[in-house]
Amino acid sequence: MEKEIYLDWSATSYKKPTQVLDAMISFIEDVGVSSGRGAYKRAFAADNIVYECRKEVARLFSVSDPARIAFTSGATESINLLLKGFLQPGDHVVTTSLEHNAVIRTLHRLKLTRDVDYTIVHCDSGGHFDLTDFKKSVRPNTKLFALNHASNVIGRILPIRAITKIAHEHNAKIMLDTAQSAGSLEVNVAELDVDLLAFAGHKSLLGPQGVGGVYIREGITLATFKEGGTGSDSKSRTMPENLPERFEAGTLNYPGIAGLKEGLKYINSRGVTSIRKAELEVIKYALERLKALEHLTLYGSGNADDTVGVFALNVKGYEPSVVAHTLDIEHGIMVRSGLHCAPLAHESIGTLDGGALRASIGYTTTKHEIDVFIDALEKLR
Amino acid sequence: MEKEIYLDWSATSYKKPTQVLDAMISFIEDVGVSSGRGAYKRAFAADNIVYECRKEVARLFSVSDPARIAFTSGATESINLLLKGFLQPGDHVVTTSLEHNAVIRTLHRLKLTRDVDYTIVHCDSGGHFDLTDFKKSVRPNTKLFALNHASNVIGRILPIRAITKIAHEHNAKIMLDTAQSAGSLEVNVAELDVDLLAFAGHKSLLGPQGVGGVYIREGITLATFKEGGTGSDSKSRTMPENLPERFEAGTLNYPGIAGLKEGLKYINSRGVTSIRKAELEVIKYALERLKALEHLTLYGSGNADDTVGVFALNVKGYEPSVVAHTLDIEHGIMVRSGLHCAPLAHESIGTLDGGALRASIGYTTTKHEIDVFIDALEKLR
Amino acid sequence: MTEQKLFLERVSLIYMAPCVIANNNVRFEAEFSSDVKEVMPYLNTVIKNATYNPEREIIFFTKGPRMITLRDRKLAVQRADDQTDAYKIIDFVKDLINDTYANRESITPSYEKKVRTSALEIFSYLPRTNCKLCGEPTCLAFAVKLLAGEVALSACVPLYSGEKFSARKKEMEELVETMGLNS
Amino acid sequence: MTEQKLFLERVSLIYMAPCVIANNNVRFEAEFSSDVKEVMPYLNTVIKNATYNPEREIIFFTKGPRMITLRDRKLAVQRADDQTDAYKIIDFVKDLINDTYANRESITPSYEKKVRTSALEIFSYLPRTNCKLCGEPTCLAFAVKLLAGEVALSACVPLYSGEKFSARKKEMEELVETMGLNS
Repeated sequence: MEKEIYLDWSATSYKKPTQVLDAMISFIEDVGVSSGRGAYKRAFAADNIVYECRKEVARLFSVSDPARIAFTSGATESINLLLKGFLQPGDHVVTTSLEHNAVIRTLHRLKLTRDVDYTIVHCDSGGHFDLTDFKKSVRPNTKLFALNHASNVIGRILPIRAITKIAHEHNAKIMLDTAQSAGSLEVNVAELDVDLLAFAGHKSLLGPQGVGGVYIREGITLATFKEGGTGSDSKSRTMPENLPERFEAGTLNYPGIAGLKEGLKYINSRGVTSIRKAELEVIKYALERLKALEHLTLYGSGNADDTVGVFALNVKGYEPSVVAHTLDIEHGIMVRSGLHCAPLAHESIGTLDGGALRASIGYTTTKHEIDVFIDALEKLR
Repeated sequence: MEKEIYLDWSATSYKKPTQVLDAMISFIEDVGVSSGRGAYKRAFAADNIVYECRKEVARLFSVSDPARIAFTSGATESINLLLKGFLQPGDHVVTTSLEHNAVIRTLHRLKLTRDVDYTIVHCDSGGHFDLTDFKKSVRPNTKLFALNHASNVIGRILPIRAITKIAHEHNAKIMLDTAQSAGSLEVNVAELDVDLLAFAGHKSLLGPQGVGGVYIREGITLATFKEGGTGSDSKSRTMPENLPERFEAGTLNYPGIAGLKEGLKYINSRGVTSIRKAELEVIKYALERLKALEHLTLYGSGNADDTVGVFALNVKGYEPSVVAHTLDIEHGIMVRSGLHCAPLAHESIGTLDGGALRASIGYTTTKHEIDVFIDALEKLR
Repeated sequence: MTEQKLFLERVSLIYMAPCVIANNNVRFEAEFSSDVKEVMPYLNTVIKNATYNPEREIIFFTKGPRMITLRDRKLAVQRADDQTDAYKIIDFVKDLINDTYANRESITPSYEKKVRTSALEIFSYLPRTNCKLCGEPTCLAFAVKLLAGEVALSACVPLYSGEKFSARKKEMEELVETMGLNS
Repeated sequence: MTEQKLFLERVSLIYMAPCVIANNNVRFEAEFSSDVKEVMPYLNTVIKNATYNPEREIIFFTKGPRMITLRDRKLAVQRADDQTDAYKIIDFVKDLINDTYANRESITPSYEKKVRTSALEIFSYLPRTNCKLCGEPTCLAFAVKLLAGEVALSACVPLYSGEKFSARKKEMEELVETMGLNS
């Protein structure tokens, strides 16, 4: 067996740049403490790290005011916070069949408990949407479009600008789930005209698991998702109005944020455009080679330009979980099988029953690793 | 200046046993990935660490089934999850004046949005409760008693068993916030007869910030707090019924849980009784010395036996924030000032306007450190 | 628990997938850090409902709805509730093996072949299409005859045609082999 | 932003407390990694609303509601919104000082003493009890006379009696000193 090959980047990036772990170690060893108001220098140093990370996030998304960024425990909490904080009884939401369960299940929960309704716009088996379907889905009470930037199953990039335009023409806001795009695809909130944004820290942003966040456009007030202690205004029985404190009740994941800050610094200094360019080379190569294997069914558009580094496929005659297990045990190749928490996407591509194998690349994936993966798949004829 | 003295343990424990950081480093370097179903060995290894940590938590609280423990991002989320998952419109809650804003603000939010009402039982300025006040607060629709095991302001330990008895006699459940007790005071859910429990990972459990959890007694079904991806039952638009998956949507804080596991192992192998015994020595000593300073107002019972290692005080003639700053800059002593996110506790002790200084000890605090702290306070006459 | 060296140091989960028998359940495999063959005759005595095949060195038993197979360095389980349940079963099996080994002096090993399963158990593994292609009126009737050694598994047409039951076929073949029935 | 070495490498927050002037705001202090005295005459030119006291080497200016004082290695700010705002102000001041220093060749330094504050600003620092114990009918009237140099701060009785306004007293004394008024 060659050395291990990690192709599960869309679950978690591994390995991260070394400075990510270094920053976490340094935080735990040398700072260690929690938030500072009414306290001591060391506590302010902890908060300063959080602020520095906030600035890096703002820089990544081209947000001018870092206070509009709040940290959460991950993209799932971010999506819950945004949807539950924004939607009111009677509201209607337009969403898509490529959404992760973080969006679909949260919307469904609001349907069951808060009289919120949602319409799912379906894509074709290649992940292509007919924009007129979005227009047709709008109702007088449509307040929000909730959708992901790129699919976690087939990697398809959604035409966000066009969809945002439709949403805003109908006075609806946009909630963008960037779990599979931020860090490997440019996300400029002004250009995309996004109102609410959720991000995961541990995927292409190269931070550790347990941290994520939200961006909330100025002028939008959300109800709180968690109530608890805040540095300011402790006497009030309600959460403060000011951001980010309003959405950061309790003790934050300081070591995680310290790590994420370094992941973001790496990305911001290398530049997302340059990262995308490098990944695009590998994506193109992988698609070419995968398409050449006729004992394989490859899902998605097959076109690198509208795809992030996520590939869904099945090997004819094999359960995907058996393929994943075989690749792991016999070749040291780590991929994932199943529904990837996005059952509607599998409905769209026709794999709801058996699921699919998912291989995903990251900022260090090489063409050679793709070759080894392809060779292993060849053996499963 | 002598070496730094850390007396802010009730915010965050620092430093942790070295194996806590080692486990985090080892996770990030050698495992790194996320949850395993339908995946590969390495992913199962990540899940195994989570399960081992779950077992250690169960062991600490004498819970027989580890599946009744679910991880969260911290005690604040735990309390939100438990209160929002349990309380229904029309329910009434009995709580106390020593509660943290995580409890009070969450209850208040439910009052404003879900027709939940709450009654606050007040203690005297020493933190003593009249048990008949709890009985008198019960209404026909009282469904829950929500209270902390020990105060984060004055360290006072509440008479949980007696209060639980009252709650259960009236068919109400108990939600116990152990943020200031777990790890430094015995918490046996069967003995205390507790139904719902919240814990923080980064305080006396010696884990890093960003992790906490809940215990939910068998037979109690809660609504979900966060919806999102789960390893199982992905096709369903609602969260699975089975614990812990029901309450662990999305990617967990794996590095944090890996660290917490080691913190718990340390505590479980040393034994909470032995930790409490050692801390009690320091608490007794600190109380004696603090009581001897007549330019100081010491709040709380002044009695070590009903106190965890948290001391609230004020130096006559000084704002507490100035005292904290002076201790930090001139003596390298780290303490905290303000309301400590528990304004009602300050109302009880009469410091709602100016707040108080809070010094808190941990498992490595020595009598010598108390001496240095006392000497520094002496200089503020 | 004894203080002496454990027979098994580690049991590592290596595979998990949706259960082919029961909806919303999982099946999984784990790897023992040592071959458990030598403990099997003792386990055959200790586990009341064990099916033991000494020629093939396989032990099969159930714990609630869970079907547990031990062979060489492999633990295979069907019908676990979920992933946490899987880790609990791994702990249970690990403790069972370690405790049995630690107490082997006081256990009389049994090298006897035993088949302790029911037609209903076998039935639960079958495709349950009641297609009659095997010549029996129902899948349950087929299960009864399979257990009696009167038919071979290969007579089940759905199981051996196409991909739909491929995972189930693999599990069924393992079960039949464990039981010493006709494959 | 220039590529040359920065005048200030670091500005570290060292103290934060509830604001004594405005409810729900904060006041804070931060430490400069270098003494900023030598940049002050340049800042005095650059900052349009600066109050500069060259004898005491203090610069005071406002940014929105925030009152910012620079002295030696210390930055003191009143009426910041919250902690994030504090970090933003620190960034702003740091950039202001570094940019001013980097461009000092093209800035004409001003060593002139300037007092640019209003009676309303001074009033906002006072206890605002309207107790009349200073002899003036209102606190605002007292502020007008204080700015005109006609009364001394020490005439304010509430400020100098007891603990209630002790923090405010300290801030007020600093302000009066900065402004060169009678303390």
